[in-house]
Formats: sequence, structure tokens, C-alpha cells
Amino acid sequence: AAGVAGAAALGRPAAAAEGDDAILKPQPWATSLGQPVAANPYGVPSKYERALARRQSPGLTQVAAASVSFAPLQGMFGIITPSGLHFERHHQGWYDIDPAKHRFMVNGARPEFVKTPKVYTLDDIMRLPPVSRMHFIECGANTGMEWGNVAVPTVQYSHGMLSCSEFTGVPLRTLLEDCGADLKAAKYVLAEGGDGSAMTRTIPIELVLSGEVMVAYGQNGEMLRPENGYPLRLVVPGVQGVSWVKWLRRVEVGDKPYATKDEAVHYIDLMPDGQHRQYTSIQECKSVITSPSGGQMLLDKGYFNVSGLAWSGRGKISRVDVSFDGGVNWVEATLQTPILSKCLTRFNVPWNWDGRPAVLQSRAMDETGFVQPSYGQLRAVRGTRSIYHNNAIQSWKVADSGEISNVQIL
Amino acid sequence: AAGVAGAAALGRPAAAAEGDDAILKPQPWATSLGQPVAANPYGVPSKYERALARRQSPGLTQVAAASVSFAPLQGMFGIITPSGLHFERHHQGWYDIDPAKHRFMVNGARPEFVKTPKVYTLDDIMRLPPVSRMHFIECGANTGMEWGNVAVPTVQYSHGMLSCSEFTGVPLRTLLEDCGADLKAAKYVLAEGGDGSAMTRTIPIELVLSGEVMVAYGQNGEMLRPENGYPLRLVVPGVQGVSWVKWLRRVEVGDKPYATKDEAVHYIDLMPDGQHRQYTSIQECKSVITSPSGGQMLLDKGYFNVSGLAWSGRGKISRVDVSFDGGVNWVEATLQTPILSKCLTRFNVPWNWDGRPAVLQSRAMDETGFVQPSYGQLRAVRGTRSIYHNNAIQSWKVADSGEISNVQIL
Amino acid sequence: AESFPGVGRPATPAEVKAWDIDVGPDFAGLPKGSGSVDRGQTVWESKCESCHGTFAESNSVFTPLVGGTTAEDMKTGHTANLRRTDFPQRTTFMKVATVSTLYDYIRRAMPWNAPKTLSDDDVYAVLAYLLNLAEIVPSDFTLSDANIAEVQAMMPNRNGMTTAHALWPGPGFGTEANKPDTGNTPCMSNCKPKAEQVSILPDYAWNAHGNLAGQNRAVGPVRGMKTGPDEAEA
Amino acid sequence: AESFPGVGRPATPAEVKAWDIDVGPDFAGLPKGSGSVDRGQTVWESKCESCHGTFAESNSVFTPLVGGTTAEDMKTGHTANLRRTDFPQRTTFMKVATVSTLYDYIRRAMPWNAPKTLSDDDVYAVLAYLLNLAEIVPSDFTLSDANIAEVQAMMPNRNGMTTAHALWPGPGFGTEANKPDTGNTPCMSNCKPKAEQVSILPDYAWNAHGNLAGQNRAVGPVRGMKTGPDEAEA
Ligand code: HEC
Ligand code: HEC
Ligand SMILES: [Ca+2]
Ligand SMILES: [Ca+2]
Ligand SMILES: [Ca+2]
Ligand SMILES: [Ca+2]
Ligand SMILES: [Ca+2]
Ligand SMILES: [Ca+2]
Ligand SMILES: [Co+2]
Ligand SMILES: [Co+2]
Repeated sequence: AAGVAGAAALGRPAAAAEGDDAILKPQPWATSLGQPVAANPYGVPSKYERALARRQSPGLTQVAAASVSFAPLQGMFGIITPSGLHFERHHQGWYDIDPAKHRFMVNGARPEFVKTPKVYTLDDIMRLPPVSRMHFIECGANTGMEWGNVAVPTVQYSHGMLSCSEFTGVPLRTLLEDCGADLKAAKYVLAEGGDGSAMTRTIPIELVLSGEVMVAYGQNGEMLRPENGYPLRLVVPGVQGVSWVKWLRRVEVGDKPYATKDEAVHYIDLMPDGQHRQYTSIQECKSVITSPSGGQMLLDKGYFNVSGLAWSGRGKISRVDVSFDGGVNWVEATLQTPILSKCLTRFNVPWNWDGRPAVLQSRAMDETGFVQPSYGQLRAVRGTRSIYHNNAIQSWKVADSGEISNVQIL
Repeated sequence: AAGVAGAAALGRPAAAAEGDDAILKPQPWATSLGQPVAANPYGVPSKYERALARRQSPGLTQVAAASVSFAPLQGMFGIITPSGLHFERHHQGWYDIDPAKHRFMVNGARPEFVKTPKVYTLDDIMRLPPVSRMHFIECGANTGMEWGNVAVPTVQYSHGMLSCSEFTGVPLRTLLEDCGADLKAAKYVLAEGGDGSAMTRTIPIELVLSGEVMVAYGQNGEMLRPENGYPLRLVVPGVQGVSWVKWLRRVEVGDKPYATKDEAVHYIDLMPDGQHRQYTSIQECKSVITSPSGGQMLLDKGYFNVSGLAWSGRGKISRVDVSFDGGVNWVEATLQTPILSKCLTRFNVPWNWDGRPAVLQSRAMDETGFVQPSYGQLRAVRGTRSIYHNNAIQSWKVADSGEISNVQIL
Repeated sequence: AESFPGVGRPATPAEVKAWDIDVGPDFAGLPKGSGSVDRGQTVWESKCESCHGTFAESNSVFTPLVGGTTAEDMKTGHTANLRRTDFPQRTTFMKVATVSTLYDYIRRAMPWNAPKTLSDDDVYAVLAYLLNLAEIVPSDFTLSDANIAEVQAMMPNRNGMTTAHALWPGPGFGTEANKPDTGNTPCMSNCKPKAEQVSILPDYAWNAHGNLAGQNRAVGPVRGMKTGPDEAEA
Repeated sequence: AESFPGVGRPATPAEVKAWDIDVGPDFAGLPKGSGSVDRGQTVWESKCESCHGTFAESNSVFTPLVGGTTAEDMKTGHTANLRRTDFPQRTTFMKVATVSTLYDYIRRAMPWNAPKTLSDDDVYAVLAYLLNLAEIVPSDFTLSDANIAEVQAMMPNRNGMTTAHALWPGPGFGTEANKPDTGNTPCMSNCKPKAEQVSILPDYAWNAHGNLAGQNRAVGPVRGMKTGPDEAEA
């Protein structure tokens, strides 16, 4: 790894006695005319922000159209993920579907399950009573590379299959009722995508009946991005991303689970006894410190804010604790508001770095009382080959050089 | 104006007896391989969404670098404004400032007001304890063209100087305390921009002391956009946008208001008696229906969702009522959660359009009990030449053709 | 207050001087110096008139700076034309109550395309020239830090501002009102005899904002109406 | 339920047929038809082997489809190698419990670059070929809707799945557990004798993700460490 940069890297040039040229000398932005409004009818980030981009993890997959790009959590703030940085997971590539040609169908696995199978256009869906809610989406395989040992250097790669948006759409329940679905007989529904993979997943009827599952078209105030399922995707709060079927074209009401490829060959969790857990869906309570984090370096001793994200597929975050000594002692972090169900919660905690080695951890608790497990606790039950649903406490080791690396602590 | 389009425009081609070709024929997105992940390391909207863009109102200003671009509220969802569609207001153009060269200074109008005037780099500011909060920002001149009469066709131009983001930054109070500011002697602070206009505004000390005013660098999870003040802007919740000084370079602690150009020549409200109200800052409770709205047309009778936004510079929205007959009778709308202080609140209400003329209005109430006034009530006190702070009830007239136009009702 | 070791550093006096350029209504911050109307005319003609017009009368980039005030206004401190609803425009001098505002603003922001390039004396001079155009000072006047308070006493709309309103949070101003001056009642039915429509969109305004069909999504509950010309293709 | 006049329309039978292509573990939705291993080999060689390899053994785009199962597994319905921690990979046939899954998936999604282009009989055929490669059916086998249930009874990992876990909301599965199987206690001090570090980032992995300095902002509380090669300039 690298050595710590000198004082120059502080962004604080040793000011001459007089002062800092950035203040004493006229800067172009203060002494000239800037660019007009609507120079960008649709705006983009500063050119100085290009480091914050979605990236693949080299070697994770062989083909980029059945792969993942990770969100750069190491440089993000608050809870909203800008849609341009939303993580991607495609199985057969992404499409920019013409919304005028997109259709959504509801049918029954057996005729008696749905009185009138129906077809909806976007015109139809967008006329129905909508809801807007903020939710996290996490891939079931997030942190999957780290089940057995440390594998990746930064939080982008260890936890970056995680995003959070305000979604707008129609409760799936409303649509099923509109078709006369038999919601007593229904035990599961199948959601199917309009993409090449025609991605299919069995969806818990409990979440449909609760009104939480939505057929969404809106994401952070605008339409879904093509990479995220434009023009329609399923939103299944608290459940792993693969169930949030993108480019959604059909929902079928049934009474048996479907054992589709991505719930019979992948997104199944291998236990130490050789059995696979099937239909594992809920993303249990988890958290991670995003700043400072792996691959970063502290340039100075002194005051720092330690910031991170916590979330639970079972409801609201109730508390987050942070340790600076690898989990021996803990302090309670401040939670940012709003604290919403099945949504990211941002936490912050102050830290005075004295220049000595430290190990930073965060441990989240949700409203059910569940406390995020350590690697020791998780592996004791589930071993190391589960791939999915790794919600262990993450550790970042701060060296005396200020360099931060990914380590695992039991 | 235009005639109503025929059935073809419904996006529902008269299906052949067999069914719709969009379903019966294979579509390219279902039968081919899509694009890889990270094709766009920073993603952009679908090409089918180009209609939703920031736009100037022709004739409003003569020079585009001292002008406004309006957010396309007519096609937006929920409460979060995607940063690419955030409205713009610049006085001397916008800049993409190199954050490594940006400085933030705190000083006192008199030496005794600030013990140690200080300079902060971005490195410094971003180490301090941050807060993330969602707030609306509305230009004081929003709806200003409509004080006297109807002037513009759509909600983009009538109300589009309005946006809402999750901001992250450091409470200004924290920074003032860090410099040893005398917060008892302080009565006002001056905020100053680093742009050509070096925009300056007097900021209420009450909001600074409350912790609400923040020196922000984050907007919706990433850094501020250049058009919105990258790398630092002031966030002054509840207060008109001009006070949210962009490209913020300095805050001065003082005990007198500063009567800067944009609080002595503009952003002053002309009353019928020829006096101007100065230092008008709070954006009072207001709402508007965004869909359906002016310049749109309903293609069909039947069920519609009426959706809009409500906000108040004095706190939370407590209720929104909607009228379909120009304010004679009202029904209560459903408020989306979360309902946050000094933040947009989305409301929805169902409507069965019977094909007859209607006038749609929304009327918001905030937690102080203030109810949004009608044009009659507003003009009775403030006349028609105020330019700023027009929070009257907006009316959209639906003709029997389905076409919707902007009208004013007393 | 919490302490934040390692964060920030004291500003040097030169740094504060470089950036603390504000000038308040009490002339706090006003630099020493002076400038004559004559010298101001030279500055104006080389650096200002291209945008604002020879007599600051131009409407092409902005409302005119001068005009609309009278000798009588200079006595009362109220621009009488602000009471007229038929007066065509509100110039800068009709509105501005504080001469400090102009000194401060010209120094920080003008010329628009080269802000902060005038010397302090040039700011005095060009402001003297504007005050002369506005018929507040004679053509042989020299404005300076010593006599600017006397000019303030002649500003035509110096008494034209009020802070008696509820749009400032808290008791910042001595004279203010803190109760909202408008409002409504949350009546739910039969709230008035009828909906009285007082204004509709003028015909020409329908097409003045381009083709509204192209400003709305092509799917969804509604379409945009076909109106003015399409936007140029991107 | 509310009613929404004017919204949506009934689906035609042809439309439902066109899109309702799912095949469940109980073979609901399975089309009539058949295909031999021989015919499957033809389909495989022309449409599949370029990606998956002649014997579905290729690692180049994906984990191999076949391998790792035994005749013994076909008796127990448990892939024994899944219990070994030293077994190098988990092929599709080692994991999949339900043969319906393969029929359904190949029909909807393969070939990867031309999904939904196989006839139902071709799907039977190519699946028969894969079952033969996996040594589940003989080389003269013809798979059909009539005998697919018999194949199901031979799937090597057919008993390899459990729903006894708390990660499905509500009582969807008869056999499940509803209590989380892991967890922690919110201890605040002296929670353990020491922090036991069991894994660190291997040296080669530091540089495997490019130059981390370029993946972090150039201002802020931290910098990215200088590691591997820079990304190509955009
Ligand atoms: C290139 C064009 C241009 C030049 C040159 C220029 N100005 Fe301006 N001026 C403007 C514009 C545009 C505005 C409005 C800026 C805004 O919207 O905040 C303005 C505003 C002003 C105002 C405030 C008017 C008001 O009512 O807000 C004053 C005073 C002024 N200019 C004086 C000057 C002086 C003095 C100079 C020369 C030293 C000058 N200007 C040169 C374009 C120009
Ligand atoms: C152009 C490359 C390509 C071709 C041709 C191709 N496949 Fe695939 N196949 C893939 C990829 C990539 C995946 C993984 C897709 C994903 O991630 O969901 C896959 C997945 C599969 C799977 C599921 C494996 C698992 O464990 O998830 C099966 C079964 C399969 N292919 C069979 C076939 C058959 C049969 C054909 C020919 C009819 C075929 N493939 C042609 C690339 C290809
Ligand atoms: Ca089916
Ligand atoms: Ca000052
Ligand atoms: Ca330091
Ligand atoms: Ca007040
Ligand atoms: Ca209809
Ligand atoms: Ca369960
Ligand atoms: Co996934
Ligand atoms: Co404004």
C-alpha cells in the first residue's frame, strides 16, 4: 500500500505570512461572468466529482451484461442515492424500453385466481392512486465476496450493491383488486420482467397484502432510470434487490412458489450441512461505516466525523453503536432523521483521532430488537459459503499512517 | 389552443380481436441482449424522458446569465427533485469552481463579534459534524409573473422555481461557535457568494441559532451541482432561495442588516401604498396541483389521480384540501409521508372526471394553523404589484374537451 | 461548544481585508476615497454604457437605473410614482433607499462581465455619475466617504421601506409585525356563492412558451397540448 | 375495492398465452412436447456451446452447468459435494432441485443473446441433452411432458433445499422457522477480552481494483490511497 501524503495533500498550502493566494488573488469565478441558466437543460455533476462513479469489481463476473456495478458509498451523503449512481445488477443487460410499447399484465396461475386478467398501459398505471415512499434496495449478494475472508479494498465493492430512493407507483394490491384477484386463495405472486432474462421471482403475498409492494414508475422525482427498470419495476421493501423485478411486464397470482432460476440456482444460501436455504428474501439489519473507510487515508490527527448507513428489511432502525477498538467498547451514534421503515438511516459520531491504530465498526439495531451480528456470530450459524445475506459487522482498520484497510474481526 | 386527440393518442391502440401487438409480437428488449453494467458510469434518464427539462420563460429576462430556469413540475413525482432538474437562478452566471481552491471565511462586522476569524477549506468543513435534512427551496419570485393576472400556461412556469432535496452540511452555528462568535451580540449574519455577483444576503440569526441554517456541500447524496453552488451553499430552511447563497465564501457576524442589492432593490415587495416591504424572507404556506395542470389535456373521462405539492416556510404541512368547482366545495387530500418541516409534501386525491368543465384548486394548511389564501384574500392586503411571495391558490380550468388552462379565481 | 482540533485556521488580516468588502447602510466598511461626476462619466462610458445605455436608461439587459424620481421625492424620501399603478417601470433609483447599497453592489459585481475590477475611487466616481444622472447631485459633484451621508439624506426613496411584516423570522426588526397579514379559512362546503373567474391566459401567451406537447411526457395520465413551435432538436 | 372507470382492459386469451410462459415445480404451465438427447445435441452445438462449452463445462462466461454430482446423489437427492468445503465450484446441477426450473429458464432466457427463440420442443431437446451430460438420463432418452416428473424424481439435489429460515416474511412455507437464526447483544463496554482479527486484505487485492486515489474525492476529510493503475481517462 501507499505512504501517507505530506502536508501539501491537506488541501491547505502552507499559507504565506500574508495569507492564502486562493483568498488574496482574484479567482476567475469571482471576477468574470459565468454560464447561463439552462446551459444544461438536464444537469450533471461537477467535473471535479468524476471519482464518484459506478464501477465493476474486476473478476467478479466474466460478462458485463450479467454483472454488477457498485455505488460509490465512500463519497456519498445522507440517505438518497442520486439515480446516476444507483447500483446496477442486470442478468441480460439493460434496455431503454419505449414506454408507449410497454404493457403490464395481471393473470392467474389458475383461472379462478383472477376474475378478469387485465392489460395496463403506462397511461393506465399512471392514472391510478399512487404512493411515494423512500426505501433502500440491497442486492442479496451484497458483501457476498466477504463471507469467507476479506476480498475487496473499499466500501464501494464491499457494500455498494445498496441504494435508496423515493419510489412512486401503484400498490400492487390495488392492481390485483382491480382485476378481481382472489386475495384469500393467493399465497404467492410471480413477478416477471420484460427484459431478455424475463427475470422471474416469487413474491411474498404478505407484503402485497400489506400494501407495501408497489408497481413503481417514479424514482427520486422522475421516471425510473433505464438501468433500474424504466418504465416499470416492482418495489418490494425490505426484500433483496433481485425480487424488485425490473422492466416489469407481468404479475401472476398463484398458490405455489415458482422455483425460478434466480430462486432455485442462485440467491439460495448454502449452509454448513450442505442444504441450501431457498426463498431467502428479507435483508436483515445491517450497517456500515462509509467514511472513513477502506482504501482511504486520514491526512491528519484530530477531529473527524465518522459517518455510515444502517438499514433493516424488518422495519426502522432504532439504534446504531460505533466502536473504535474492534468491538470491545461502543458509543451510541446520532441517527439522522427521517428514520423510515425499510429505508437507509444515516448515522454520525464524532471521533478525535490520536494518531494510533484503531478498528472502526458499526452495529445496528432495528425496531424488532434484532442486533446486527459479528462475523463470529454469523459464521457460527451459517458458515462461510452462503454467498447471500452477509450482514456481519464490518471492520475498518486505521493504521498509524492514517491508511485504512478492510479487516475481519470475530 | 388545440383540439383533443383521438383515441389513437390514448396509447391504447384499438387492439385487434387477437390482442395487442406489443404483447403478441416479440419485442427487441425481450429477445436480445441489452447493454452492460456501467455503460454509463454516471447514469442519465431514458431518451424518452427528454420532455422533462429545465426551461427559461421567454421574455422574463433579457440575459440568460441573470435569469431563471424552471423545474418541470408537471411531470415530477414524490418530493425529491432530481438534481438535474433543480431550478436555476443565477445573477452572474454559474461556475464549476475547483473545490481545492475554494475557501470559506468567518469574520465579524466588528472585531468583538468574532474572537478568531477563521478560514476553512473543504477538507475542514467536511470533517465537522454534519446534518442531513430534506428541505424545499423556493425563489421569492416564484409565481411572481401572476400577481396581477394569468401570464404563463403551465405549472413549470407558474411554480417551477421550486425544488426539494436532501441537503448535507454543517450547521452554521457550529462554525460560528468554532470561531468564538458572540452569539448574544450577533443579530444578523451576512452570507456572501464566491461568484461574480458575490451575492450577499442578510440572514436571520434566529434560524442560525436554531441550528437550521447549514453550510451545505451535499445535495441528494452527492455534492451540490455547480448550478446550485458547488462546492458550498447556504441552506436557510423556509426562507426564499436568494438567501441560500451559492458558491458561499464568507459569513460575517453583525448586528445590523446589510441592505444589499438583492434586499434593497430586488426581493422587496411593493405594497399598494407605495411602500416596499424589506427583508421579506419566509415563504408562507402554499400549494399547487401539478397533475393534471395547465397546458395538459385529459384524454378520456373516468378515473384520475389529482396530485400536487404543498409546503410552508413555517413548518410542517398539516392538511391539504382540493376543490373541483373553483373553491365552492372541498375534499381533503391524502398526504404522503414523510411530512417534514420546511419540506415539500406530496398530496393525492382521487377524481372521476365526468367530461364536464371543472376548476381544480388546492389549499394547504400548515402546523401554525395558517391557511393558504385565495387571490382575492391576497390582493385585498398586498395589491397586485408585489412581485415576490405570491402564495395564492392556483386554479386550473378543465374544459369539456379535456384541455386544461391557467385561470384565476377570487 | 465542542472543539474540533485540527480543523480550520485563523484568517490573516490581509485575507479578511481581501474579502470583507461589504458596505452597510451605516457606511461600516466604506473605504476612504472619492470620485467626481466627470471622472465617473469616463468610467461609465468605457465600462458601463454598453449595457446600461449612455444615460443609464437602457432596457436592453435590465430595467433602467435612473428615472421616475422627482425633486419632491428627495424632500419626502418617498418615490411618489411607486403609488401609481399606471407608471410603466420601477427604476433602481425609484426603489433603492440606501446609497450604500449602490456603492457596495457596484464594487462587488460591476461591470457585470468583469466584477471587482474597479478601484474604490472609480466606484465613487461612477456612483457620483449615476447620482448626477438621477438628478440628486450636481454635475460638479465629487462623492467621497466624507459626504456620502449627506447624499443618503437626499435619496428619493430613503423612507420607502418598511419591515412591518411577518416574513422575517423572529423579532429581528424593531418595527415589525409578527402576525401573517393574509390567510384563509378551511371551509369545506358552499364556501362562496360561485367561483368568480377574474383572469384567463391571453391567447398570445398560449404559444409564447413553445409547443407544450413537447414539454410533457408522451405517456401517462395526460398529454401536453399542441401549442407553439417545437423546441430545436437536441 | 375502489373502482377505476376507464383504466386498463381485459387481456385476451392470446395475450395471456403469449406471456404466461412460467413452468412451476408441479409442472403447471409446462407445454406439451418432447425432444431427444440427439436433437438436443444439435441445438446445443449450434446455439449454446459457444458460451457454455461442448460439455457445458465452460467457466468462461459462467460456472459450469454440469459436474460434481454422482449416481449416489441421485438416490439420496442430496449433492454430497455441497457438504465439502474443499470442492472447487458449485455447478448448476449440483444446486438445482427442480427440473422445471431449467425448462422454464431455458425457454425464457436462453440462448443469452437470443432469448425466447427456441421452440418448446427444442427446449425439451436441449434440456434432455444437459440431463444426459449430467448423467441423469441415458443418451437415447427423449424428454417430454409425459416423463419429466420421472426425471424430477432423479434430480441429484432434489432434497437439497430448505425453507426453514426466517428470511421469508410471514408463514408462506409450512416448514419454516420465523425466528432470526443470528443476532447479537447491544453490549457497550468490555464486551470481549480483545478484538480478534481473522482476515486482512491480501496484498494482491490492494491493486486489483485500480487506483483508489482516483475513486475518492480530491477534497474532504480523507483521500483515496494510491494503489493500482489509474482508470483510463474519460
Ligand atoms: C455586460 C453588461 C453590463 C455591464 C458592462 C455593466 N452592467 Fe450593471 N448590470 C448588468 C446586469 C445584467 C445587471 C443585473 C444583475 C442581476 O441580475 O443581479 C446589472 C445591474 C446593475 C446595477 C443594479 C441595478 C438593479 O436595479 O439591480 C447597477 C447599479 C449597475 N449594474 C451599475 C453598473 C455600473 C456602474 C457598471 C460599470 C462600472 C455596469 N453596471 C456595467 C449588466 C452590466
Ligand atoms: C452468448 C452466451 C450464451 C449462450 C449462447 C447461451 N448461454 Fe446459457 N448462459 C449464459 C450466461 C451469461 C448465463 C448467466 C445468466 C445470468 O446471470 O442470469 C447463462 C445461464 C444459463 C443457464 C443457467 C445456469 C445457472 O446456473 O444459472 C442455463 C441452464 C443455460 N444458460 C443454458 C443454455 C442453453 C441451453 C443455451 C442454448 C440454447 C445457452 N445457455 C446459450 C450465456 C450463454
Ligand atoms: Ca403461469
Ligand atoms: Ca464587513
Ligand atoms: Ca490540521
Ligand atoms: Ca417579524
Ligand atoms: Ca378509457
Ligand atoms: Ca418465515
Ligand atoms: Co442481486
Ligand atoms: Co430568487
